[in-house]
Amino acid sequence: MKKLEIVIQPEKLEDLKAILDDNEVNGLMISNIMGYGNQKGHKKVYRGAEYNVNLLPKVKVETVVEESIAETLITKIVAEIQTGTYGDGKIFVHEVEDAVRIRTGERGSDAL
Amino acid sequence: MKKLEIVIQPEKLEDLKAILDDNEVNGLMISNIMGYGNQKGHKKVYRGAEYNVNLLPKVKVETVVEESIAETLITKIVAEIQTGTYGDGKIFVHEVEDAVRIRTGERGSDAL
Amino acid sequence: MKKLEIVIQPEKLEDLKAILDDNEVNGLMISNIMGYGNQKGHKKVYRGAEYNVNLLPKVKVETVVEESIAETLITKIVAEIQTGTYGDGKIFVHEVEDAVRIRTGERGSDAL
Amino acid sequence: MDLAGLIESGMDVAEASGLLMNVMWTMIGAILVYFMQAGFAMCEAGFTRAKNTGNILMKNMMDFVLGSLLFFVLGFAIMHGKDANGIIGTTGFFNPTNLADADGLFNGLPVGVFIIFHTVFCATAATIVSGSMAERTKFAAYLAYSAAISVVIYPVSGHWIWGGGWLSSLGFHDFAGSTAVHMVGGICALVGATILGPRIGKYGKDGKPRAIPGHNLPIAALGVFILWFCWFGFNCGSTTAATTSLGDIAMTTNLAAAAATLAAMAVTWIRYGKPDVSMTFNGSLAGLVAITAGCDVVSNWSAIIIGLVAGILVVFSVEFFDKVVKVDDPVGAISVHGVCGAVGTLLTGVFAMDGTGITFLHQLIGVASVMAYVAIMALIVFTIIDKTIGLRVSEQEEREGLDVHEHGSSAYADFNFRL
Amino acid sequence: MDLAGLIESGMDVAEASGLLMNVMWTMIGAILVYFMQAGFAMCEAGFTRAKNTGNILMKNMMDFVLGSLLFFVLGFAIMHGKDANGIIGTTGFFNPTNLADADGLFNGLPVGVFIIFHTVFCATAATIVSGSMAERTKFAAYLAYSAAISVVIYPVSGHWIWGGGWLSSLGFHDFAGSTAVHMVGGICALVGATILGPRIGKYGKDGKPRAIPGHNLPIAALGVFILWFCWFGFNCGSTTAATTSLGDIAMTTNLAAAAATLAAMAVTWIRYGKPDVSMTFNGSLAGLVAITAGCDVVSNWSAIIIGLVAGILVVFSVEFFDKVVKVDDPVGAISVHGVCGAVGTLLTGVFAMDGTGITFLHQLIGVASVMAYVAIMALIVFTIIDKTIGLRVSEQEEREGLDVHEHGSSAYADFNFRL
Amino acid sequence: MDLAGLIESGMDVAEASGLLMNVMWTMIGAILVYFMQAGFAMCEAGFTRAKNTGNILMKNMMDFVLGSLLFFVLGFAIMHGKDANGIIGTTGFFNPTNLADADGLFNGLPVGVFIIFHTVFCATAATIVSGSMAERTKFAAYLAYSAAISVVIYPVSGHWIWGGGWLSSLGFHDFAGSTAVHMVGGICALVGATILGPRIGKYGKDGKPRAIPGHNLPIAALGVFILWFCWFGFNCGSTTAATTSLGDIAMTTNLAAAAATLAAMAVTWIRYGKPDVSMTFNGSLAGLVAITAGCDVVSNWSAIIIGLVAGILVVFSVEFFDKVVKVDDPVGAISVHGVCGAVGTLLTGVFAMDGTGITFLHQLIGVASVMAYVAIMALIVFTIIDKTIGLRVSEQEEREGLDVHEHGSSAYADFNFRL
Ligand SMILES: Nc1ncnc2c1ncn2[C@@H]1O[C@H](COP(=O)(O)OP(=O)(O)O)[C@@H](O)[C@H]1O
Ligand SMILES: Nc1ncnc2c1ncn2[C@@H]1O[C@H](COP(=O)(O)OP(=O)(O)O)[C@@H](O)[C@H]1O
Ligand SMILES: Nc1ncnc2c1ncn2[C@@H]1O[C@H](COP(=O)(O)OP(=O)(O)O)[C@@H](O)[C@H]1O
Repeated sequence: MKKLEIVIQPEKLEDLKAILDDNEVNGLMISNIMGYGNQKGHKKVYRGAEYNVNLLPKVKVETVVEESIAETLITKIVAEIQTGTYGDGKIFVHEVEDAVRIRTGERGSDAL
Repeated sequence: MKKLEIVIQPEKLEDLKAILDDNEVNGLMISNIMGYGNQKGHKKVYRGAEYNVNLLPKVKVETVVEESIAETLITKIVAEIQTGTYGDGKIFVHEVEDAVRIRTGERGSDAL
Repeated sequence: MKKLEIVIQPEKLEDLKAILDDNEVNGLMISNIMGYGNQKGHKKVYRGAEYNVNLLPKVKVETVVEESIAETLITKIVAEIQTGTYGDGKIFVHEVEDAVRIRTGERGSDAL
Repeated sequence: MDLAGLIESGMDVAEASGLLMNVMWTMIGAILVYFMQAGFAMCEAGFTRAKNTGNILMKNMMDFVLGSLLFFVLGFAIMHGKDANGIIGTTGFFNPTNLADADGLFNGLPVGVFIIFHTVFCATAATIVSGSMAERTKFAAYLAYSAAISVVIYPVSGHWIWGGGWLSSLGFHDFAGSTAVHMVGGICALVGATILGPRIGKYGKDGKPRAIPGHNLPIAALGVFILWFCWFGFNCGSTTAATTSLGDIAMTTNLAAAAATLAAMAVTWIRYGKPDVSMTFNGSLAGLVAITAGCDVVSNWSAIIIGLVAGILVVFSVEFFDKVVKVDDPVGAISVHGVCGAVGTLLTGVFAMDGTGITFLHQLIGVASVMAYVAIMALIVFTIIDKTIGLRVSEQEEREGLDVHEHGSSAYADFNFRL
Repeated sequence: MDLAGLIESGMDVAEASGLLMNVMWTMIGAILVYFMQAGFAMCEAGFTRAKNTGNILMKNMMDFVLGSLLFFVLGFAIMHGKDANGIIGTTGFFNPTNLADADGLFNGLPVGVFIIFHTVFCATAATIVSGSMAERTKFAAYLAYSAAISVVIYPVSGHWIWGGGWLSSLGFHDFAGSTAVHMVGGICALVGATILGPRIGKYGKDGKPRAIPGHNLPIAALGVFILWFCWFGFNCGSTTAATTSLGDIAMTTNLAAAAATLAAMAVTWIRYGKPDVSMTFNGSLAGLVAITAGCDVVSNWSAIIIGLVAGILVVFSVEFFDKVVKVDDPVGAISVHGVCGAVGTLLTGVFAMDGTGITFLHQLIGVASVMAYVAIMALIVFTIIDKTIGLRVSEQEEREGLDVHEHGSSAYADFNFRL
Repeated sequence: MDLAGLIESGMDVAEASGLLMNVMWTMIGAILVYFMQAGFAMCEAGFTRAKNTGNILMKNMMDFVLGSLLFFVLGFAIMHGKDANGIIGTTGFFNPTNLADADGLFNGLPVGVFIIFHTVFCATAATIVSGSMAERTKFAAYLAYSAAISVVIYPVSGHWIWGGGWLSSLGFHDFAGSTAVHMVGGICALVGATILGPRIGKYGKDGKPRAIPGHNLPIAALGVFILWFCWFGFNCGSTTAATTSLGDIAMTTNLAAAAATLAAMAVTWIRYGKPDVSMTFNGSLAGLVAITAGCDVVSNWSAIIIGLVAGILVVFSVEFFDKVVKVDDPVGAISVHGVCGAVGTLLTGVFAMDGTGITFLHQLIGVASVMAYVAIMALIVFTIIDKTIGLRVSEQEEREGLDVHEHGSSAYADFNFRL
C-alpha cells in the first residue's frame, strides 16, 4: 500500500476529488496547511508596517491506495492539476505497512 | 518504531485518549481534518441551492510507539472505538526511522 | 529522501524557518495541531467547573529533504530550538519513496 | 397628530405637550427594549458551542416573532383587557387597539404606543429561556414552548402585576419587571432545563460537572453591553412618561449593574484563583435584573448593595444549580433571571425609601405566587410538549450539532471547529 | 436655541414646544437610521465568505462616507432644492443650509436637522448595493458607483417622491421609502449584479446554482437585529414630528416584520425540509422593506398580510433570480429590497385605510416610473464604470480573496480558513 | 414628576416643558454615550490578537464598572463640587445627589440626570487607554490605573474645563470633550504604553516595527460603527438641552467623520499602494475626536476641513509613534484620541465662527495645560503601579496569551488559532 500526500492550491480540491473519484479511491484525509515553497507570497502593509506573507494557504490531501494504482494516479494528477505556475504543488509517496478498518477490524488491502 | 495514524469521529477522541493513556503512550499529535470515505454526508440547502456535504469533520491522531505495543493498541482501538456504523474510521501503520527529543537530544526509543 | 516531521512550540516557528532557510530547504508544510506529551497543561475553571487543558497548541512542520542533509538539520534544530523545558517538541524521521513536482512533472530529488 | 393638531382638536398646551413627551419617551423605551433581542441572541450564541450557533440565533429570532404576533392577537387582551376577579383580562382579543378610549388612548397613552411597549417586554420574557435549553432542544418543540409563554404564562402573571390584577391592588411593587419579566423567564428556564436533562458530556461518570466553554466571547460580551444599554430603556422607559426621575432611575440601574459586575469578578477571583470572564459578564446581568423591580424607589447606595448581593449570589447560584441540583443551564439564565429576579424583588421590600409604602411581605407574596403559578404552568406546558412533539433531539443530532441536523447549515462555513 | 430662547425670540409656547419635540424625534430617527450602516455591514459580511470580509466592510463604510459628503455638496440640492418642472431640484448646491428660511427652518424643521435626516436615508440606498455585488467587484469601481447613486440616481427619484416633484403632486404614497430608498437600491443591485456576472464557482457546468454559504451567521444575525431596531427610527422617524401615531407605525412595522419572518421560515421548512437560518433572517428584512411605504396608513392586520406576502415572496424571488435569471446576488438584496420594496409600495395601494386617498394606480405609476428611471441610470453608470475602471477583479484576485489583493490584509489574521 | 406634576407644583408650562425636554435629550445622550463602551470593546478586541481577547473585553467592562462606582463616590465631587480656586471641586463626596438645589436640580437639570451624563463621559476617557496597553498589561495593574484615572486624573482637568474651573473662566472651548475626554485618555495611553514597552515581537532585531494584525475585522468595524452612532449622542447630547441646533451639530460631526475616513483611506492608498482597512476605520474615529471640541461653533465646510486634517494626520501619527518614537500602540489610541483630540481643540480656535469669541491662544493654553497635568499625573500613577503591582505580565504569559494565564479561558474555545 502506498500513501500519496498531495499538496495543492485550495481551489483545485474539487478537481482533485474528481480525479480520485474516477479512479475509485475510497478515502481521503484533507487538511488545511500553510505551505512554503517556490511560490512567492504577498507583501502586505498593516497600519504602515510592512510584512511578508510567504506562507500561503494550501490543501493537503492524503490517500492510501493499492500500490498498483499509485502510478496511474500520479500521472493523472500531474496532467490535470498542472497549471504550470509556481505553487502548483507536490506529491510525496510513502510506503504504508498496514491499514485497519475500525468498523469491521479488516486489515490490509481489504481495509481500504 | 511505528507510527499509528488513527482517523476517528471527533466525539471519540476522549475514549481514544483513555485507551492510549492506559497503554502508556507518551505523545500524540491531534489534527482536525475533513474526511471522505464510505460514510455518506448530508445534503444541505442554503437559500434554495442544494449542496452535498460529503466531507465530514474527523479527528486524526498520530502517535509514534515502540513496535512491540503497536499491535496491542490496534486491537484495543478496534475493540473499543468500534460502533459498527460507517465512518468509524481507520488506522494506518507506518514505519518510523528515528525520533529525536528536542529538549534533550535523545534519539530512538528513548525519545518517545 | 527523508521526511522530517518536526513538532514545536508555536512561537518557535520563525526560528525554525530561519534554520531551514539557511540550509536551503525548499519547501515546508505547516499545520496547527494539538499536542499531548510530557508537558503539563493548564487547569482552567469555567463558571465554577474545573477542567484540564492537557492538549496544547503546537505547530507541526514537515519537510522532505535529501537524505544527505537530514542529519545536519536535526543537529541544528536540536541545538537552536532547545530551551530545555518540557514541551520543546520532537522530530520524527520517515523514509519517503518519491516526490513529484506537479508544475513540471519532475520526480525524485529534482522535485524537491 | 402632532402638537398643533392636538391643540386644534381641543387639548390645552400642557396636556398635549405632556402627552407627546410621554409618547416619545415610551417609544424610546420600547425601541431600546426591542434591541435586547440582539443582546440575548449574541449572549446566548457566544456562551454556547459553535456547532449550535445557527440554531440558537433562530430560536432568539423566532421567539420575538411568535411573541409579537401572539401577544397582539391574544396575550395583550389577557394581560390588559378588562379585569375579571383580579385574575385575568378578558377583552381585546384579536385586535387590542379596540381597547382604546374615544381619544385613542389606553392607560393615558395612545393605544399603539402602549401595545408596542408591552409587546417587547413580553418577548423579553420569552427569549430568556432559549439560553438554558440551548444545544439540545428540538426546534419545533421550542417554537411550541415559545408560543405558550407568550399566551398563557406571561400575560396572566403580567395581568396580576401590571394589568390591574390582584397583585397590583395588593401593593406589590415591581417597577420594570424583575419578577414580571425576568423571574417568569427564569422559572420557565429552570423547569425546561430540568425536564430536558443535561447536555451529553456535561456530567462525567463521577457525576461531576464538566466545563463546556462558550465559543465566542466577543459576541457574548457584546451581547452584555447591548443588554446593559437597552436596560436604560427597560428601566427608565418603564415610567412610560417624561419625568424628572429618569436620571435617578438610570443611576440606580447603572450602579447596581456596576456593583454586581465587580462583586462577581471578585468572587470568582477569590474562589477560582483567576477573574472569570464569562461569570463577570453574567454578574452584570445579575445586577441589572435585581435592580429592575426597585430602581425607582431605592437610593443610589441601596442600589449598590442590591448589586453586590446579586453579583455574589449569581456565582454561588450558578455553582449550586451546576453541582448540586445538576440542572444544566449553559448560559446561567436560571441564576441570572430567576434567582436574581426574585431576590431583587424581595430586596425592594427591604430597601424601598420611606413613604413608598412597599413592604417585604407584599413583595414576598408577589414573588411566591408568581413563582408557583409559573412553575406549575411551565411544568404542564413542557410536559405536554415532551409527550407530543418531544423536547429533545436525538443523541446523534446533539453530538454532531443542531445546525447541521435541524437547519442543514453551519454558522461558520469557512472555519474548522476544534476537537 | 432651547425652549426658553425660542419663547424669548417671540414664538409662543405651543409653537416652540412643538418645534423642539419635532427636532428631538427627527434626530432620534436620523441617529437610528445612521446605525443601519452597521446592520448592513454585519449582514453583508456575515452572509459572504471570510476571504472577502475586509473588502465588504470597507465598501459599507465608504458608501456612507461618500454619500454623506456628496449628498451635502450636491445631492440635497437636487433632491430638495427649488423644484423645476417636478423633475429636479435646482438650488442649494455646495451649501444646502442656505435653503433655510429666516428662522433657520426648512420644511418646518431647523435646516440642519432636515439635512442630516435625509443624508442617512440617502446613504441607506447606496449601501444596499454592496451586498449583491460582493466578492468580485473592484474597490475603485465600487467607489465610483457609490458616488453616482448618491448624486445622480437617488436624489432625482427622491425629488419626485419626497422633494416636491411630480410623484408627490400625483398622490403617490411612500411614507418612509419602500420605493424611494429600498427599491432604488434594489434595482441598482440588480443591474450591477447582472453586468458583473456571477462569482466563480456559483454555477456548475450544468448551469445549476451552487450554494456559497455565508461565513459568520452570528454577525449576520446581529446585522438583522440591528436593522430591525433601526427600522423603528426609519419608519417612526419619518413623521419627522412627535405625534400620537408613533406607536401605530411601530406596531405595523413590527407585525409585518414578524409575519414575514414566520412566513419565510415556514416556506423554507416546507420546501427544503428544514427551516433555513439565512433565509429566515432575510425574511425579516423583506417584511420591513415591504411595510415601509404604508406603515402609517394600513391597519395592524393588513400589516400582517403585507408581511406574510413579503416573507413568502422573498424565498421564491431569491430562488428565481438564482435559478432562472441566474443573477448571482450573494445576500439576496435584489429580492429583499427591490422586489419587496416594489410589492410593498403596491400593496399600500391595496390596503391603505379609507380616507387616505391612496390608489393602486398611483402606486403603480410611482413604482414603474422610478423603476424605469433607476434601471436606465444604473445601466448607464455601471456600463461607463465597466468600460473605464473595469467593474470586476481578476480571476486570481477573486479566487484568493479581495482582502489580500485589494487591501493587503486578512479579516481574521489568527484563524485558518477551511477548504 | 411628569409635566402635569411639575405644573401642579408651581412651574409654568414653558419652564416645565423645557425642563422635561432637556431631561429627555440629556438622557438620550447619556444612554448613547454608555453604548460607546461596546464600541471600544469591539474595536480593541478586533484590532488585537485572539489569544488576548477575553482579557481586553474584561478590561473594557471593568473600567466602566470602576469608573461608574468611583465617579459616583469621589470623582463627581472633585469635578463638579464647589470650586476651590478654579482648581478642584470640594463638595459632594460619597453622595453627589446632595449637591442638588431645593428643586432637585443641579446646573439646571435634575441631579440624577446630570450625574449619569457625566458618569458615562468619565468612563469613556478611562476606556481609551486599554487599547494602547493591550496584550501585555497585568489585569490587576490595569484595574489600579483605571481607578486612578476615574478619581484623580479625569475629574480634575474636567473640573477646569466643565466644572467651573479656571479654563472655563478663561474662555477655553471644548464643547463635548476633544480635550476633556479624548486627549486625556490619549495622553494616559501614551504614558502607559511607553512605560510598558512594546509587545514581544513588535520590533525586529533591526528595530523595525513588525505588523501584528488584528484578529477580527468585522467586530472591529462594528465597534467603529457603534462609536460613530454613539458620537451623535456624545456631541448632540452635550447641549444637555433640546435645542434647534442639534441638527447642525450632527451635521458637523458627520461631515468631519466622513472627510477623515476618506482622507485616511486616500493616504494609505497612496502610501502603501492599497487602501488599508484598519487604518481607514481609525480615520473615522480620528475625525470624530477632532470635531468634538468645536462641533457647535464651526461651519459644515470647516468641519470637512477639520476632518481632512485629522484623517491625514492620524496615518502619519500612527507611523510616527510606531517607527520613530517606537511606542507600541496596538489600536492607535494615542494618535486617534491624543493627537487628534489636541489638534481638533486647537483647530476650533481657527475655525470657530465669528461672534463665538473663541481664540486660538485660549485653546492652546487649555490643551497645553491639560496635557501637562495629565502627563505628569499619568507618569506618577503608572510608575507607582509598576513599582508595586508591576505593570507587565511575564514573557511566558504574553507569548501564550493573557486569556489562558490571567483568566484561565479562551475567547474562541471551538476554534484553533493560526501560527
Ligand atoms: N520539500 C518539500 N517538503 C515539504 N513540502 C514541500 C516541499 N516542497 C514543496 N512543498 C509544499 O508544496 C507546496 C507547493 O510547492 P511549490 O514550491 O510552490 O511548488 P512548485 O515548485 O511547483 O512551484 C509548498 O507550498 C509546500 O507546502
Ligand atoms: N484509503 C484511505 N486513505 C486515506 N484516508 C482514508 C481512507 N479510507 C478512509 N479514510 C479516512 O477515514 C475516515 C473514515 O472512513 P470510512 O470509510 O467512513 O470508514 P468505514 O469504512 O469504517 O465506514 C474517512 O472519512 C477518511 O478520512
Ligand atoms: N510519541 C509521540 N508520538 C507523537 N507525537 C508525540 C510523541 N511524543 C511527543 N509528541 C508530540 O511532541 C510534542 C512535544 O512533546 P513533549 O513530550 O511535550 O516534549 P518533551 O519530551 O521534550 O517535553 C507533544 O505535544 C506531542 O504533540
